[in-house]
Amino acid sequence: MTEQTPLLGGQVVISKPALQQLFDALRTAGYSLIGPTVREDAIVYDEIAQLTDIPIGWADEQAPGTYRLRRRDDQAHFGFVVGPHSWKRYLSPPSLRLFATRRTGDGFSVETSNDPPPRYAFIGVRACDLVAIAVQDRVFVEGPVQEPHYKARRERAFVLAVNCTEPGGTCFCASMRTGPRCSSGFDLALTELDDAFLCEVGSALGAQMLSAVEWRPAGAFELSRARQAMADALTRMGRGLNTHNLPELLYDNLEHPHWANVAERCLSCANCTMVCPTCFCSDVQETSDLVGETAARVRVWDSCFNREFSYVFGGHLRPNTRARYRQWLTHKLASWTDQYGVLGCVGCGRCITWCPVGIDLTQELAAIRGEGQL
Amino acid sequence: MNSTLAKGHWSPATGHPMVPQPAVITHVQPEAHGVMTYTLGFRDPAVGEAYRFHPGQFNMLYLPGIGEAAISISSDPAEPAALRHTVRIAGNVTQAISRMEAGGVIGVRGPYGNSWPVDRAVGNDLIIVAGGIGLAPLRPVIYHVLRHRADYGKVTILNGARLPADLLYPQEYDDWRSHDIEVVVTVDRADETWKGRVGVVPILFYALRPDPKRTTVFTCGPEIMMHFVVYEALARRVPKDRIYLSLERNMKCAVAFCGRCQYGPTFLCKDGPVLSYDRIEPFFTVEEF
Amino acid sequence: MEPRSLAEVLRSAQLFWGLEPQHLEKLAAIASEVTWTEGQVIFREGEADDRLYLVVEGLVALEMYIPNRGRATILTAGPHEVFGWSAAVPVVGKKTASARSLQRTRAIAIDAGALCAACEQDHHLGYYVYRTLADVIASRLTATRLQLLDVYAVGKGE
Amino acid sequence: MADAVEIAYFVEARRQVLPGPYDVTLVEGSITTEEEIERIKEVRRQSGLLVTIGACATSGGIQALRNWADVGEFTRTVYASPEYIHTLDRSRPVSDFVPVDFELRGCPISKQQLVDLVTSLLIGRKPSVPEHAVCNECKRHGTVCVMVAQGIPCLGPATQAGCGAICPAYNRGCYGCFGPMELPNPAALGARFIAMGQTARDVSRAFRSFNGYSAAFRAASEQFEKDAIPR
Repeated sequence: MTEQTPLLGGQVVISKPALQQLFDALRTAGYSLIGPTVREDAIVYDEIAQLTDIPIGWADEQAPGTYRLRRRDDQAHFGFVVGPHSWKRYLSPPSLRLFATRRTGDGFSVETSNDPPPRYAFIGVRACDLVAIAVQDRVFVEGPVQEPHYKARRERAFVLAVNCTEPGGTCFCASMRTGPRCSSGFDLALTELDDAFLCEVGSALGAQMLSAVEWRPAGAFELSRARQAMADALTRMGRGLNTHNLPELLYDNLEHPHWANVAERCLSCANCTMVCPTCFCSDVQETSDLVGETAARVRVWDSCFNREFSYVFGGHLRPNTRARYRQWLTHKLASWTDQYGVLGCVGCGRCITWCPVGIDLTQELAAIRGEGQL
Repeated sequence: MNSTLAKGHWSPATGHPMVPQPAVITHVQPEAHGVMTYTLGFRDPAVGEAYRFHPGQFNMLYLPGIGEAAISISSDPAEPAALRHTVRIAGNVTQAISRMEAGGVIGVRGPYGNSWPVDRAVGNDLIIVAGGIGLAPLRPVIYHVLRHRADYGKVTILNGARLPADLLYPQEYDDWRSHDIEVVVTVDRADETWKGRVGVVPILFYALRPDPKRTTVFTCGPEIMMHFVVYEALARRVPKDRIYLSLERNMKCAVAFCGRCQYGPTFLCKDGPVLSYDRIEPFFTVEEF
Repeated sequence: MEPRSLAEVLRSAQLFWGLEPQHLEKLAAIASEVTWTEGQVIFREGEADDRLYLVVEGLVALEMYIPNRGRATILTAGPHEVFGWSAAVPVVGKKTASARSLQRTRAIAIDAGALCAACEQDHHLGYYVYRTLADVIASRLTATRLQLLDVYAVGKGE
Repeated sequence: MADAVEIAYFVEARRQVLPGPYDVTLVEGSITTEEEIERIKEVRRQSGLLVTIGACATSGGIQALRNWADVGEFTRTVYASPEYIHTLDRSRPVSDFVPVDFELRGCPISKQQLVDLVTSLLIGRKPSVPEHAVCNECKRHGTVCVMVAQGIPCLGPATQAGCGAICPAYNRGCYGCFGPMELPNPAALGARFIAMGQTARDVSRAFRSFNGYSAAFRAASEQFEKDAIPR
């Protein structure tokens, strides 16, 4: 163990096996570790215990509508990008009971949960996803009303970020200016080098956790190698998205014929919205026992691609895929900026990879812009 | 964005953003076929004490086992203790509410949304245009005007309904008229006993010669009706930022988390339901938006 | 009410307020004032079309009689509104609806034949009058469409 | 549930039969004979609410496969005395003959949906039966998409949710047991299957299973069948 605590903003080097010491320290501090692991032919986020649970020596190959795992010829610990899951699964779960009611003699009583919220340590958060979390922060905690469940999870979370040195085939964070380098929003951020990690300290909590880990100050050599790796990554993005005047472009093209073109291919299946790390829309459903003695309200993930989402008295506002895809893309890339001051897209590429028919928003947008295929 | 709108009145009086407070129905007033007004009193006196609302705001009404619905407040903002909602049977929740009687308990959370900018309209002539149940969220404005009549110039209420029996609050029109308010009423379909006007609400504008420099229009009703109210107002040169509409979309959360009530850049539960026409013009006639 | 010339009354009616004085005088010359008590039949469907009316005060119902169903009010015309316009658009040549006063009503009646002749003679006046009538007819059409939509009908439910 | 609901007619579970009319009737099975047409009309007359449950009742079922074949040939092949077999040439859903108030899809139906339906009817709320794609359920569960990650053809993106998305959780593509979702696009999904290496005939057969006779799947299966014939 080292004597001193690394400085906030400082860079240190830790050996690859020493990452286990950080995992142990986090577990000792009461965190559940959530990180990448191989399951169902993909790299998902799940509860992990050991360093060996993460996909060491695995890579993912991504293209519109396809995702394949392959073995790497090295033992890279984070030699892959983002998979079908995002951290919203843990911060804003797919299904959450908001409260329950019980019938009483004079009406009903309301019961809210007193369980302490989970304390998560997120392992391997990429730059795009750090921005995505910041985007959801604007939705759930930085608005006039705070969402208590999200807020509690978020405040208690520890974030171990990882800089992307090998962007994937559907990545376009560089054009969204959200990556590949992690700039803020983490406690610790790793850059994977051949034989060690360069670790940047992003918070006092991060520094404190490092005190249980063997580290040494970073030398000029490691810093320059990490810089070079990031610079290389920038040039290897799978695709790009032209963000110039996006809101105006979309607001001016609400009747563009290309929306009908997308609608011929789009399945309206909601996959893009479910894998998107910023999409936050939800439904609230009522459940009860057979006679209504007890009831509960449950919030579940929902999507603007589902008809019920646009229900108004007497009908549905967006009866077809043309209207739904337009709503989704216009929200992501135009009205989001009016609502939250930032774009709703972070360039993670999930919606491209996980669309069963491989619809690529960067290409659809280029078509709207009149630029044809990028 | 236009900043002249009344800001959303956040921090709902009922506390937790998603959890309702039980309230007791103290009175049920049948209004028209399938429409009733419920007077509610919070069971927790502290909640009742703290509860305030502005004209045009709404509450989420909850029935355990059934669900929740957004319902406008239709009573006098100066008397928050007599909280009234005029409910039209349109779905699950309103159907279940219609089966309730005095003494029944309903969950309430709110108030949510922004309000009709009655302060910005001080010194103006007011044209209040309502269709059907749309008069309910405008009635708090009328009560406000009755209490502050000297603050406003000429006040005209144009009110329409499908049938004479569907007209809301007819017993109050004489009181409104006694405060120097012109109340013009029309119906779409009349029987032989009806001696009043027949025709849709926007045609009531034909007789109006508003002074564009000092006129504010508030309208609430079926969306297609509001389209033509806007066109009539614009034809009379009422400025776009002085034509206010109350829009309706489905709401599940009322606190801008569920995403359902988006109308372009706005969340109707937070930035609305009252929006000035200049803010929504680009989207107003886009189909399936 | 203080007595006003027909031209003044015509001018104060929204319909002709932009008209030049000499044209207003021409209209006044072929116009006359009429009043009806409550419930009076003004004209019946199928009658020859000879006058159109501008309501000054009161309310007039335009009705159609549907065999087996009885009388139905299609629309009402109040102050500043025109009815009986079909007289100036002499395709049908007969009134297409019946008109009945719902209250004591005062109106200005304009002789349709004379109006057509005046417009023939003075195309400037003719353009103004027919543009105004086109406005009236267009508004009626829009209002009728909205009425057809039955905008207050309750939908299918939640 | 037993206290709140009186079962009046369910010969498999209870021998006693109570006379109609009934508040709610749940109907299983498709309509395949003349007698059944008359019977379902009588059931409709006796029932306040008529709910069809299962793929057979809602879309004609797997036996609707015969709708694309010669029934006479089947009966001659299968039965020793085909002259005693009286059957319609097509198997059709109940809604082709009488108005249906509500449908519970699936082969089999979801127990949870059935309980929710009965609860909703008792309490007076709208049953919370989703009409969106199975993909919503996979994603909520965290199931990795078998189509994207493994190249397995899956009808999930065109199929109505409600089953719990069981098959993809076991590395199988969805078979479409719950029938078409509210706004299916089987043409685009089938085109993707072909791009993944399937033949048009495979795609036609994929849509032609438990709900093959539902309008959307039927049109798709017939179109891909046509595409399979070399021109």
